[in-house]
Amino acid sequence: MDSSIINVVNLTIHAFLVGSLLLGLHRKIIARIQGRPGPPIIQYLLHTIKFYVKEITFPITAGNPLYIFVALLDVSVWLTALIIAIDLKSSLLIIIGIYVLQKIVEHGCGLSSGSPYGKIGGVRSVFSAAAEVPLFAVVAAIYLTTHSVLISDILNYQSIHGSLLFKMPICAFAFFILLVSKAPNSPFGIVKGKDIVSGYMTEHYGLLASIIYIAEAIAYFALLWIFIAVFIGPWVVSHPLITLAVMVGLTVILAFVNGLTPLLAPHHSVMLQMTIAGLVLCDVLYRLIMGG
Amino acid sequence: MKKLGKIWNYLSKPEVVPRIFSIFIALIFVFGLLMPHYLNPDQLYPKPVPHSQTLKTPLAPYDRGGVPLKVPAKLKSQYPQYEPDLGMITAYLTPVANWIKDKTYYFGTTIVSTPGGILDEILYYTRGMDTVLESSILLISFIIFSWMFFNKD
Amino acid sequence: MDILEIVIGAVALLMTLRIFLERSRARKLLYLCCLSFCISALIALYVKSPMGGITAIVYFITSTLSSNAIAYTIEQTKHIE
Amino acid sequence: MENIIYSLYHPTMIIGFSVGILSLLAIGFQKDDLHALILADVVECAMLVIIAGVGTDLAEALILPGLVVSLAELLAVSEVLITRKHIQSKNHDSKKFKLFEEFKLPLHTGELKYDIEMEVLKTSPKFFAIILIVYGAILSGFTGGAVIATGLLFYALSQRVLGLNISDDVKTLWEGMAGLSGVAWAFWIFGFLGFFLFPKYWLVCLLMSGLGLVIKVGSKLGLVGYIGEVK
Amino acid sequence: MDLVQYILYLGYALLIIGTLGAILGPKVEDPLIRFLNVEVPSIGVALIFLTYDEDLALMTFIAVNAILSLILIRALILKEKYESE
Amino acid sequence: MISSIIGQLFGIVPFGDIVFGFSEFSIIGFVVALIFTIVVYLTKPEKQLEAQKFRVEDKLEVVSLEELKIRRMMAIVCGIATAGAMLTYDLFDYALFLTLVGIANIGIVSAVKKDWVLNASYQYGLIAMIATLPLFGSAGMILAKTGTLSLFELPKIPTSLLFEKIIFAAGMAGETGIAPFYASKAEMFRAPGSPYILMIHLSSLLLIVRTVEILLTI
Amino acid sequence: MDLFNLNLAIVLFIIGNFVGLEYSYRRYTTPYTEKKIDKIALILSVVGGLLINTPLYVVGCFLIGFPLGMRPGYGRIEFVVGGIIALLTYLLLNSY
Amino acid sequence: MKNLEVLPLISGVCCILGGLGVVLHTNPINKIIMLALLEIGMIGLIVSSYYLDIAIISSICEPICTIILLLGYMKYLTTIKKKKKFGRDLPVLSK
Repeated sequence: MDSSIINVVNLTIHAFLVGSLLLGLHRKIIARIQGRPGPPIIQYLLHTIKFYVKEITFPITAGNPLYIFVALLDVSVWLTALIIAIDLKSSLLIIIGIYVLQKIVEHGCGLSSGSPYGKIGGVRSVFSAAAEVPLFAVVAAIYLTTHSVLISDILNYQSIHGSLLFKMPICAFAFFILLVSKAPNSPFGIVKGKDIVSGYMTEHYGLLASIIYIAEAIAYFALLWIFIAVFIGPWVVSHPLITLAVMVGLTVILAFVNGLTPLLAPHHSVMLQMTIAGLVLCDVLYRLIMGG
Repeated sequence: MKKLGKIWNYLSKPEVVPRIFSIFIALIFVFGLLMPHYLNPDQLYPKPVPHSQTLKTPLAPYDRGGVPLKVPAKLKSQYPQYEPDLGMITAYLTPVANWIKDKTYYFGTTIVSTPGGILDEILYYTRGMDTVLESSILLISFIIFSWMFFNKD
Repeated sequence: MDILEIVIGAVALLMTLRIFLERSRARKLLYLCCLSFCISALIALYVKSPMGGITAIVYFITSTLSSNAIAYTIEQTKHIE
Repeated sequence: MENIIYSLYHPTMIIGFSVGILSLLAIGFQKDDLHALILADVVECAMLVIIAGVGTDLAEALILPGLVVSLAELLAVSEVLITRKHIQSKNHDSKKFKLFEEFKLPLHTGELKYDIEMEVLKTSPKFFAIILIVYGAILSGFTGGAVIATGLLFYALSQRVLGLNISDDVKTLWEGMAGLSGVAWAFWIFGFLGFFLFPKYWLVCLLMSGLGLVIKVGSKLGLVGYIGEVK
Repeated sequence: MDLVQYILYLGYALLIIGTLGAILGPKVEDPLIRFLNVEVPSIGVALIFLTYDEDLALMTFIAVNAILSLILIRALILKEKYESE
Repeated sequence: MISSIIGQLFGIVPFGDIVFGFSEFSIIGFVVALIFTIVVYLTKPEKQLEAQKFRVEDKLEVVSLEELKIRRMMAIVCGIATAGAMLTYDLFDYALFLTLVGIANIGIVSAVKKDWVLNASYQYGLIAMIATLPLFGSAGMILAKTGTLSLFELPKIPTSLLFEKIIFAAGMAGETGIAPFYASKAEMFRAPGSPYILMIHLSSLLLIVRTVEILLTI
Repeated sequence: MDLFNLNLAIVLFIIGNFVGLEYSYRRYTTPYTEKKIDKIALILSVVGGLLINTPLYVVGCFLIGFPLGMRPGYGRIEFVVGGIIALLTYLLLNSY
Repeated sequence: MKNLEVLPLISGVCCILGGLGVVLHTNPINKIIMLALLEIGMIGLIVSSYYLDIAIISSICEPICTIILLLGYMKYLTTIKKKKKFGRDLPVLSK
């Protein structure tokens, strides 16, 4: 894929639309699991548009300009991720860095508003960052197997040796947990649990909210793409239609996982994720010792 | 499962964390006891045999050769290509140091510690960034200390 | 190794043992003083140079100071304990 | 002659590790905050031993930052502990302490037997402080800074314990030196950069950085003792 | 056994004795006593510096050690003081 | 070898033996840290509306001016240190950057005069003190084993550094507070003054990523 | 099929959804229905299912989006029929 | 032990006995005396390596350290005593 500007714009629009639709589908499936008809699958898109035309309000307690900056940062962060991952097929480490920035955005969003709910959401995002970032030990395992962390090299490796999903199931599982925690209504979604209204973005309204929504749609797309590219293989990402189909499938699985599990308590969520990260670390150690 | 949850909750108290952390580190360090440790003979900035320079040179134990301001001392540094004046600082002695050097054999450390000498070479020239950081760490901690002291109430 | 050093060394050794074994605090201090005299003599003898003398003098002065401080504290805290 | 450090590296590591393990385990089974802080000091010792075992000049250059870091962290963390205890204590007496006045003994309340001051504190501090400051100035670098700071702190401590005010001359001198500290910091940075920007004038840079660091470290650490006197 | 190894083994001995003393010694529940025990390993570290000819580090360590003990003692006294209030 | 992890290396700035490098990865980290530092400098802290015990009305908690000044300064130091840590290609220098960040983090929260915040800050400081042992210790051991500290030279030396790497990672885990050692740090985040606290989070997360990169490289 | 065309199809699909939503809200007032099939939606869905495998797939996407986007409780059976037809057509076209 | 002189020998004995003494004694003043013994040993060892400047510095720092410890001990003792006195008073009041 050549990286002309038109292509990048195209990709961005694609990511936004597909991400929104998948999130809508996710919501619909969870509703069906719970026995409700559920909103139409364009509901997420409608939300975004609705917020986009509403006026912005600033809480009197907010700390500006951080309050605005985080929302803008969110979207720029995931756009960068999209370009680096899909267009340039660059390093996975940079992707981790970007994921980390997303956590900071959540935190800043929550704390800068001065609202108690937002604050709790922000603090919980710190908890979850402590747990989710170690899951990236996956990258170490991948590096030990493929001797590179560039996505293009990983794709090449897979086209020769076959998909990584079967070679490193534990790592794939850990990355899948990462996807689960990023999807809405997830058992690890302590950041946006319903007990704290809508978590870190409680106080963000109007245009800012819509920007965050856009960013989340792109984020969902990008993470799914990375999972598919890294673990399933190059033949899936070679054609956008197949990618789309696999993404729909993954969304269905994620929706079932999220619809059927309860929300964990904050510390339990952290420690459960840490346990999985510990498993991955054991896997990494095993590979290190076996590999020399 | 309930027990596991209790353990997880216990781990999340701030008072417990340093203790858990130190036990964790201790457990890792146990492997260090079992491992063979060896020193690579190919080191940067090597030292002569300990106590071998005593009473032989006034700069003991920091005599690394070189003539002050003329011939640089021979050092093995990481990137000699980035350091045009490597060894000159080691060979430099201040007038005070020169004066002491002529008098006695026993004040090597003092002589070397006045500007010039191997440690100044490393601390200011080849690894100067370390010293910037260490002094800023000291500065920061001092600021914290004095602020908290003044604003106790 | 000349006879002077051996004699002073024997005294120093004796003092060290007595410091370690003595129960009374005041006597301990006494022996400590004695030991530091011995050590400063040994320093002067060991380093055969005027610098050794200077070091011995400095050491002598400072050890006296610390003994003084310890003596003061012993006297002050005697009745509290 | 075969260098002895190669054969001694393994035992040194073993000792360093065992000291580390023992002290870490002790922290692990320790419930009290202050005890943990004191034991953390032993942990720093283990760190120094492990670095020192390398036995090259580079290792020595790494020990100095290690020492500074342990000192700095202890300084900050102990003050955090003290402030926390102060907040926890029930009656906040609004009277502000000067630093080291907590060492002042209650000589007239009858808890101590005699109401006389320690004799040594009257005679020695000035002498010690002068020697240490002059010697530290000769040494320069971080070592000199630490030596100067020891002298200054001891002087401040003795004055405070005796309940004396530090004389105006010293204070004025000190104020000037504290002001100089910032300049010294700038000197040090310029000296450091000068090595790479103007390699021709390395001698000037060397003197600049050495003297800058000694003034900076000495005044900063020594300033601890004079806090409250100098604005 | 020459002087180097002699000093080194003394340093080892002091480190081990001091560490054990700081952890298990008699009456270490008192913070002052524990703190005094901690001085022993630091002297051991000084001896190890002496062995490896790291003299500037040794000098710095001796100077810094005095400051360290000042800081720790201060923390100890003030903690006791605020707790008694 | 090295370019398969950090991407392309654009250039280096040598300060003697310590070399600062600009790769794809480090430039992104550096720029992000700087941008955040600027934003933090510009932002005024938020006010918090807190419910009170046994009272009806809420209390507006405001960060006072002098507290704001010291905390802002600490946050800026923290940001600059993080930015520097992204660039450095020397192991010991990196460890020192980590400690600087750690101590600046203590400074950011220690200005808050609340018991539980100070408690968390104290525990974190204790962890930071303990963590200097594995950090500097592993740096020293790597120096002993390979004879170099430069991250450009280390990958060329075919020695197994597994144990040292594990110790280094453990030290980093303590200094930056990842799970399961996150609790004392997370408690600090409840203090008011969001922009400064944000800096703590940013620095620790960026440093984690950088550490992963370093550990994969050497 | 490149990304741009796919994007076009998705945009039309979304517009179809939107039109369907608008249409169903204007047409029906009750929130939920059982065993009642909207004829227009059914026809559009079947046409869309057929068209989606032809070069006019863009229009197909639009049409098949119509029943899917209808308000909650409507248009399920229509969409399923359209989808099955689309799948069958696809299999038929690709079977030889 | 062939080529050891008297000074390092005595210093070594001082170090070992001082270290053991610091650990084994329970009274702080005894401990401080033993610490002085230990530091004497250290200074002796430094001198026997012929680093006289360090010996001078450490012999200057030794009384400083000792005085700090002593002052701290006295203050600590008085604080503890005061606390104990109050502690003894309280039950009397509550009767």
